[in-house]
Amino acid sequence: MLTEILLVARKDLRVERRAKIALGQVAPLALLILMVFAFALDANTSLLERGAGGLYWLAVLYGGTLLIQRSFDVETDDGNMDALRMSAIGMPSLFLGKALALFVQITVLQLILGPGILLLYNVGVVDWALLFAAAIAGTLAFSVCGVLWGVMSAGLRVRATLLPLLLVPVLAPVLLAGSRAFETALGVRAGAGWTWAGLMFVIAAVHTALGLGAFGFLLEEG
Amino acid sequence: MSEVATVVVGWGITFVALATYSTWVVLRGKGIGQELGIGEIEQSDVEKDTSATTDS
Amino acid sequence: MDLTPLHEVEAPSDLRRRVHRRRRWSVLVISAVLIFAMAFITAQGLRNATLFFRNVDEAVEQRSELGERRFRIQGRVIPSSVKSESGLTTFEIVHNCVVASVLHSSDPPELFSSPWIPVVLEGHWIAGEVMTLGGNDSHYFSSDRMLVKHTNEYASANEQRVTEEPPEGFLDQCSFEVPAAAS
Amino acid sequence: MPGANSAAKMTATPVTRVLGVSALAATALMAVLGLIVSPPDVIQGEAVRMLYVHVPSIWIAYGSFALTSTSSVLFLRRSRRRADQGRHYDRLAGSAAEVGVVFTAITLITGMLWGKVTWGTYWQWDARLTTTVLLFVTYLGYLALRRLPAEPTVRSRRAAVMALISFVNVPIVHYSVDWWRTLHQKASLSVGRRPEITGEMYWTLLYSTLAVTILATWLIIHRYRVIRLEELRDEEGLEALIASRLNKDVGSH
Repeated sequence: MLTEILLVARKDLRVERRAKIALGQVAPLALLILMVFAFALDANTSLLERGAGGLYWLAVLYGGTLLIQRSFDVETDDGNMDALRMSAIGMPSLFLGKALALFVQITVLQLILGPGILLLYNVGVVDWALLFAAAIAGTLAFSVCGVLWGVMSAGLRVRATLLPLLLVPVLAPVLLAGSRAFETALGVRAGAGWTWAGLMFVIAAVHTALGLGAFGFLLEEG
Repeated sequence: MSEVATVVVGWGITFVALATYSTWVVLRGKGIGQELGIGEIEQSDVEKDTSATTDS
Repeated sequence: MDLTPLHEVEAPSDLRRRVHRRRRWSVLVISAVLIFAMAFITAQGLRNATLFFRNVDEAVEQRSELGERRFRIQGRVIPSSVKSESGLTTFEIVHNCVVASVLHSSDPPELFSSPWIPVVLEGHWIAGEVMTLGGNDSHYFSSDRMLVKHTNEYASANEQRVTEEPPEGFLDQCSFEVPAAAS
Repeated sequence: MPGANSAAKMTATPVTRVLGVSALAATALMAVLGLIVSPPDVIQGEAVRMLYVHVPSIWIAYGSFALTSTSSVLFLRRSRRRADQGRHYDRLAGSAAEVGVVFTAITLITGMLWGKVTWGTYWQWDARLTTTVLLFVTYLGYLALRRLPAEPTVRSRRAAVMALISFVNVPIVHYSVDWWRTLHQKASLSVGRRPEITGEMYWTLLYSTLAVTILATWLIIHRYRVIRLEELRDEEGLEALIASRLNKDVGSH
């Protein structure tokens, strides 16, 4: 099973490396969004500093949605879905493999966004451990939810609008938890940052379980 | 808004929303039924239900 | 369109059984993880992390930590303490026998006039000597936003009169006495 | 219930006509009881009458969403065995979800009005209000998914899975007032706790719930039939299209 997961993940990442969508387009776009936030808030640094955590996760949400879309467009083009179904790879492995690939991509996105908020928004980190734990938990939740809801809208004609509609309500708690945890880690809010990070792990766990159970139904078309 | 006005508005919205939705459902059923040529058979039933809901 | 009659392409029964067994297993895993997650959420309690408001006793305890920061405070209004003057309302709120003095600077909602009503106030602590029912205090709460928090107790106005008495048992453990309202 | 394969079953039947009339009568009586007969509250005054539409609405919404999930499970089980089976469960899931969304909207609107007179604000981001609005948006997404142009089996299956996942939020909404500190008061009635509500109000609340349940049942049945009609129309439209194509082909040769 582990080899299958790695196989799927490696396949996705190889496609990504060749197309260079994540690094070449999504990451610059997300950085641009960080800049636009600064304009919108009139570069009022105290406001930016307080909102940095939330703005960071909003940028991740935006970039992540594009990556999720992309991850399934690759599958549904040219009947790849049928090919995948026919390969002997089990549904759970497929689910986890795609989630792993997304995890890597969103991590790369965050490695660019993270320094972005530190430099552009002038914030300092007081708790590195919490920052990383929150980032990892949030990315896990993002990628698992993303795969589960991405497949829901895969191959449909209106997926560009449907995916955000389905995904945003599910990711709203992750966004909330991520923002609060980051605010604690960046020292602008005293609070239970670790609890929030824990909540994101729980969301990721619940969706992993749901995904393992439901992925088969979603891919077995008719 | 006073308490009484709020209650009136709240109940009003509720009843109007439910009546509109019921009417929409019944009329849509009637419309498609006619389109398919099966509405005529049971037309009277549908009409009775329409009047029953729009009042509520 | 697929024109094959569907009942002819059913999976062989042994294959189907295997699929079913795998499914039952995954359902078990799902429910186990779900239960675990729910238990985790309730036990660890996001209640500390998602404080919509702090009760008076907690807000007093965390005074140094809170400093001048804005937060929400919750307590029941002591009826005899309410005084209104040129748009400013002063009163005292109490929770768990801890009293705080409040200076409120906007129009209170209508239900504020009900005795012992629980309210949620938005604002911050300000240093200043005040005299409250619970004794002298070094801070008062400056608020500009008031929400009335009504409880899930409903009683008919025909049977029950509005009383000035505190809710049953609410002040039993307290060291101070509450004077009757001036009215 | 091998469902609706004969056209005569599609529209109103004697049973639903009786149900429709009783829904009408029941809601009329509910208005009389809730607006006139039941007493004003000692603290809230007349505003307490919002209770009788606000609380039953969300209970009906919970119930409808529960029905959606149950029939989604049944649909998934059925359609797994044979792809063309279990369509009626899918229709039931769809109609219940739509009715649930209508009642969630009513809950939100009446809640906001009620909040304005008692709390002094239309909206606060406390746990109960936030989770409820998320519930509303999630099921709107579910309805959007059901409406998409796609192969019916694929669409129904995805919708069924989504219904199952979305239901996780219902207990969170309900218990949010116990798990978190909220501006919203605790649940009006819950199992194992003495209702803190006086008799007349209590009975009016229970009666309103009954009345709204009858109305919702009637709505779900009719919506179910309309969905069936929509499917019939789509099938017929497809056949007509094929027929016209065939004719054209014959003509051109």
